[in-house]
Amino acid sequence: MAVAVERTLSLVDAVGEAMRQAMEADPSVIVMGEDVVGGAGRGGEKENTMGGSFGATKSLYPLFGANRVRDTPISEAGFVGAGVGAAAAGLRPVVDVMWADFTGLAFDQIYNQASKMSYMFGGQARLPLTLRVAMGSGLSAAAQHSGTLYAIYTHLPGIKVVVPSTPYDAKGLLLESIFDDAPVMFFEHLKLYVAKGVVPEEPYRIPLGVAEVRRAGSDVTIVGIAAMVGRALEAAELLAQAGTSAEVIDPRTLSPLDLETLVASVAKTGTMVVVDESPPRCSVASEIAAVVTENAFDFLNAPVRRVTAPDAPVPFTPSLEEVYAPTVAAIVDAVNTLA
Amino acid sequence: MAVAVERTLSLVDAVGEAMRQAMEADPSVIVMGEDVVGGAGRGGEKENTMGGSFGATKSLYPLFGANRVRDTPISEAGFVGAGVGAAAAGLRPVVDVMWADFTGLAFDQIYNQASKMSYMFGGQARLPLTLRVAMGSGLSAAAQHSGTLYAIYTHLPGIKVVVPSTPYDAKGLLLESIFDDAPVMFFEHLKLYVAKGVVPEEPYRIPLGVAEVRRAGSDVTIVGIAAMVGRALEAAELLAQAGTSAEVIDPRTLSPLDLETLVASVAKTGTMVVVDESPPRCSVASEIAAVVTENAFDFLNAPVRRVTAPDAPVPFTPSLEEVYAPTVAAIVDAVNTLA
Amino acid sequence: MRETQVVTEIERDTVLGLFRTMLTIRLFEQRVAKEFRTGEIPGFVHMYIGEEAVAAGVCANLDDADYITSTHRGHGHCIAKGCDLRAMMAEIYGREDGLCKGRGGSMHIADFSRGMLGANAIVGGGIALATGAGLASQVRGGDHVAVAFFGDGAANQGVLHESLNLAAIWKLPVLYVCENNGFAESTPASYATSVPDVASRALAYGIPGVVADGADVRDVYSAARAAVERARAGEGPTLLEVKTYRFRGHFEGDPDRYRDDDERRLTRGNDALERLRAALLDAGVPERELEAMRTELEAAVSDAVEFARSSPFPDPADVGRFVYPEPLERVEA
Amino acid sequence: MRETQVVTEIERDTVLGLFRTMLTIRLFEQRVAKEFRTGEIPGFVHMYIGEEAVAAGVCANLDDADYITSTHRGHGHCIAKGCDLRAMMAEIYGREDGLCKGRGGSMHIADFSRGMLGANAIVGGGIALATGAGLASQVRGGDHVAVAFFGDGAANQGVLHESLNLAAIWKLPVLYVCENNGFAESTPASYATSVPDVASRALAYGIPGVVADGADVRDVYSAARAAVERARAGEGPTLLEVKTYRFRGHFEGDPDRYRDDDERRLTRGNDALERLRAALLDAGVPERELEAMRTELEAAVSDAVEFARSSPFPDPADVGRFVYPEPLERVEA
Ligand SMILES: Cc1ncc(C[n+]2csc(CCOP(=O)(O)OP(=O)(O)O)c2C)c(N)n1
Ligand SMILES: Cc1ncc(C[n+]2csc(CCOP(=O)(O)OP(=O)(O)O)c2C)c(N)n1
Ligand SMILES: [Mg+2]
Ligand SMILES: [Mg+2]
Repeated sequence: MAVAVERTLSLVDAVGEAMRQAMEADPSVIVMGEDVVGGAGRGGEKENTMGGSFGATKSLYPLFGANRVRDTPISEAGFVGAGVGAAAAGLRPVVDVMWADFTGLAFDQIYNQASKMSYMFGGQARLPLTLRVAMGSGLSAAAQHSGTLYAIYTHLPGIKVVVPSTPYDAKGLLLESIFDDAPVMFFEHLKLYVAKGVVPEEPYRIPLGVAEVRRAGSDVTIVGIAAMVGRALEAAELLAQAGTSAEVIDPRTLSPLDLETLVASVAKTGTMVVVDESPPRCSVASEIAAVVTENAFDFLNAPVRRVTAPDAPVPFTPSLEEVYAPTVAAIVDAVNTLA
Repeated sequence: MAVAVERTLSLVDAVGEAMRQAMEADPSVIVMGEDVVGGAGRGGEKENTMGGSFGATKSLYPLFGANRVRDTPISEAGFVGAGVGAAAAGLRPVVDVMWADFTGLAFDQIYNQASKMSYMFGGQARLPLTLRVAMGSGLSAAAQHSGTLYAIYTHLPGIKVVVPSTPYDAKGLLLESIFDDAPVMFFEHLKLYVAKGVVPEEPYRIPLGVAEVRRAGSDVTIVGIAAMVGRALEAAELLAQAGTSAEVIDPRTLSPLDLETLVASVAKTGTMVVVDESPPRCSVASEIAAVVTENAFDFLNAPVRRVTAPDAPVPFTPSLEEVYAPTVAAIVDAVNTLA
Repeated sequence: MRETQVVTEIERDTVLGLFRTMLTIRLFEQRVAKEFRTGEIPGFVHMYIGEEAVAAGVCANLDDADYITSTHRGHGHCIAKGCDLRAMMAEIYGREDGLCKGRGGSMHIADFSRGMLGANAIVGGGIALATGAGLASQVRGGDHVAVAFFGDGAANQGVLHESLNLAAIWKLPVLYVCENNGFAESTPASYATSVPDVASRALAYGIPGVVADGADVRDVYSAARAAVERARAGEGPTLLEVKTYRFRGHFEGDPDRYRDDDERRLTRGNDALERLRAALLDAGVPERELEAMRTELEAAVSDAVEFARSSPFPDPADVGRFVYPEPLERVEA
Repeated sequence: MRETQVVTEIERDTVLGLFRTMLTIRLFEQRVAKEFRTGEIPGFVHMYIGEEAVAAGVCANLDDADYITSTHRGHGHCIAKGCDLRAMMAEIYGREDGLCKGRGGSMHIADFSRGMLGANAIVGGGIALATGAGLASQVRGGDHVAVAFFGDGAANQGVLHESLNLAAIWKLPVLYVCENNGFAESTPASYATSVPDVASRALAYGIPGVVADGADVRDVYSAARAAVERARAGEGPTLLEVKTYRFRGHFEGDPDRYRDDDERRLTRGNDALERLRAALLDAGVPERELEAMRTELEAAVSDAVEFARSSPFPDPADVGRFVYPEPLERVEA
């Protein structure tokens, strides 16, 4: 009996493979950002020595060269804006902005230009731009290298927001994002970069707006975002031991949001906890709580509980950072208060 | 019998008076922004010919001169960042960024610097910075001159968010904002600039985080933000004629948010509609819906209804713009679906 | 490096073309200003009257596959890049037959089919976009160029610095055209800008910086031609500053009190359109030819207004449409 | 405009002071690098080793009422501006007795009592802040100055353009110090920056642009002194570029493969600290004096590490504290 050996990849490599396959498939796909090559212009062994802050792009430069893989100066507004312009002119740029927090420097280009262009120009603009950013707490990288910001991009009409939690999803969602004609913010959680998961070698796409039920359950629905999916699953395991059956849902994309799957789950379980490592106000947790309540009020036995970071920037010191993002214990507690 | 004649002022003049009185009271208060004077450096009759896009600052330059009232180049990141630095160094700058949409260019300065400074530096930074912006639809100013963005700033820990709906509040809240040691985003709705209201001449302050019940009622709570307070009141009037008693609440500040007043109202009415002219996702409407539901679930007879703008940028043409912000009819409808 | 051209037989067509473009802009703008006063045009309009030589002189060197990005004062750029007057006017009126189906209005006219990537109401907003369009051209290996038009006020936005540096190190085929009309709203360039010539900032990027006279369209044309040729040849970007003149207020309705009547009179003395007309007559172009052109263009503008006024307003039910690009089938249908 | 100074009797104290500052930074940094490898220091650290002359030479011209803003590579600036080594080290260790109570860490050390407005993990993040601090000084009418330190990579951020223009038109008392160590992470300045000297960008703002030799602290000191005097006199900003040398990787742990061993050797040949030591010995300063200083400073650094390690971690219950400034009573209590 032949045993199919399934290939595993880390999320960072899955993302790298998606970029490579997109570039192979379509010459209009380019990649740019700070240090996406490394040692730019140095030649020989000194060139291609970075591949981005986490190595995601390291396979690209040798294959596609300096015309399609470009290191940029530290000019986030300028090169993100150039990405918007290049997309408007027909390329499919994948722009690495390193950390989500740095999108602050390019926010005008994303908000005033990219997000509004299709609408403002009456539908004539197609803007196949993908912005990749790392996000999240957990590395003691402190307040300016840890923010999530996906709530802000979810607030903006015209932008799609993707938050993969597994290597498999990261590859399929990034390929889909690159070939989507709308601007996409693609968030890669720092703490998920290294762990491996099964990732098929051939290109495949996962549609945006389709949630994944990570664990089926009947007593409570736990929604986790990005790294919080893992914590939700851990909490579900503990809850199971205590006799509570939790369903864990990973929305995978926040914009569009798969409301149907969320409502269907709550129709079954009657309670919901949303786990989001962002500050609470106007968060995705609040959005999910509001929209699910609006659409499933009669099924709910208790208010949707939000388990979020505190209303604070991300602290540097481990003693505070450890309690910043929702802990497994906090999720379990929240579920227990619903009962 | 002596009749006290109450003075009335427009919101734009109330805001101007607050700045003037703050500058009189404290030499560390300065005002800067594009065209806050007008005709800078031209001298004589040609100088002080703007006073900002809406004339709010026109009384200041003659009184306080070029050292404390400064026209800036068109460099939003640079002059907002300079405002942050000046605040860190002990001034109380009031920076006019013209339109909320333009804060996109200064978003890094607001988010990565101003909002995080107090926390990141362990509480040693005091940052008495006030950013004034005009916002809102209604002038056919199109997608880049109409956004609200207050949801985004409400998401950010470390920033306070003020959304006055009357000239009286605008003056008292702006004085409070200027003398608050945290950075404050002060949103002035374009459609509220002109209408007059009673405004006492002497300086007074309204604390941040205290909502105002604009109309008492018993059947439903309607929360309105900025220009939507007026529409909520109109809707309440129509509802009253049809026999429904609506309570209308103006939160006045979104960060901090006066949750107590909201919960107390819903405890009485059992239902709530939140009216917000922003796009729906991760909006203040969602936040209020989520947090009120969490804290008043047992009082609620129906889910909190959000009446918001569509998930779209602001359109130019009047035929679309008229239906963009929630209409009085939409508010009435929402209330009726709750019954 | 370049000389002001004289009107010779050989370039008669080019110069007449420039005149035609400038006159079209002038007549279009005058009509917009007039109709704006009736209240039928929503929002704000910013007139390009007096600055026609910039758009005309630059865009005469471009074709449909070249890109431009524009500003809040963008009607002139649209016309010079070949946008349809009817569809432009309908846009300004907020109608369904507008270039942006009425969603954008005066400050957001775009026509991607002509390489016109949009007027922009964010001051400096088009600068990075044009840089990206130039990048797209370079990546594809074509010889198409991109032009960013922006004002003296916009020249103080950081994105100009970032874009000039990026274009310089990548030798992007981009022309940065600063329309220096001396004012940003009420703020004089002499107050807000630390150097007299924006073009001198090219020194900071090791690229050519050129000043052209916006009162002389042939000067603008020649300067732009040199820069466009340079860009097409792969030699990189140029910063071209055109000293130009805003005849009207910042927007229609601006009381314009930061200038006095004398200044306005002086400004209007630098009318590139009048000067070119005089030069054409001097060079023997028959006056009736120019008058016939005016008559024809006036009719075209009137026709555009008629068209706009008879176009329907967008259906309120469509307020949520076009937020994301529609599936291609539907767009092409 | 200035001359490299020789070590004369009269400035012996100044030069010894510079040496002391540089040596403190060197020893502090070497110790941080060493302790970082033990895993006890959280997060990332970026070493200033090799660049000491910049912070030392510039800050020797400042006092506590002058302001500086710093970068991710900020330990040297802190030390040169007079921050307490214990409280700095405790911050780097994430402890409650740190300058920022452990909330900030290496990339966010600040000490407002010393005019040190913060290290900054946003590249270019301190540039506008220093501009604002200079504005505060100007508004108040004092003669205090503000200094923005930033790297060659940061020099391509638009905010530099905006800030230089603003400081130029308002004649703000600000010194913009570009620490050009040739690299931004792995990206060479020769690739990313369109001109060889960042200082030449001063031309675009009509302000002085000066290049100093970071291997010679006296050159840095003199150049900074001239610029600081100019600023105090109300004559406006200066852009000072110091060519300097990063001896270690971008951050501790960086494999630094974009440079080879020869390059690193060459880089280390430009050691301002070694050169100054040699010059001091040449000038007759007794070696034992320098050795005594080293012993003393090593002890101070060790003491700082001890202090840091014995300081408690912040209480998890306080995770939500300090988001907004606390009422003044509580802060003062
Ligand atoms: C980012 C931004 N800041 C401010 C404004 C408001 N505004 C509109 S036009 C203008 C002046 C622009 O001056 P300039 O670039 O010289 O162009 P001109 O109007 O003279 O053609 C200003 C400040 C804006 N639209 N966008
Ligand atoms: C806005 C922003 N973009 C990118 C980064 C990532 N980053 C950190 S340091 C650095 C290089 C900075 O180079 P330079 O300014 O020359 O300073 P140096 O490290 O050489 O001292 C980069 C790209 C960042 N922290 N902030
Ligand atoms: Mg201008
Ligand atoms: Mg560097």
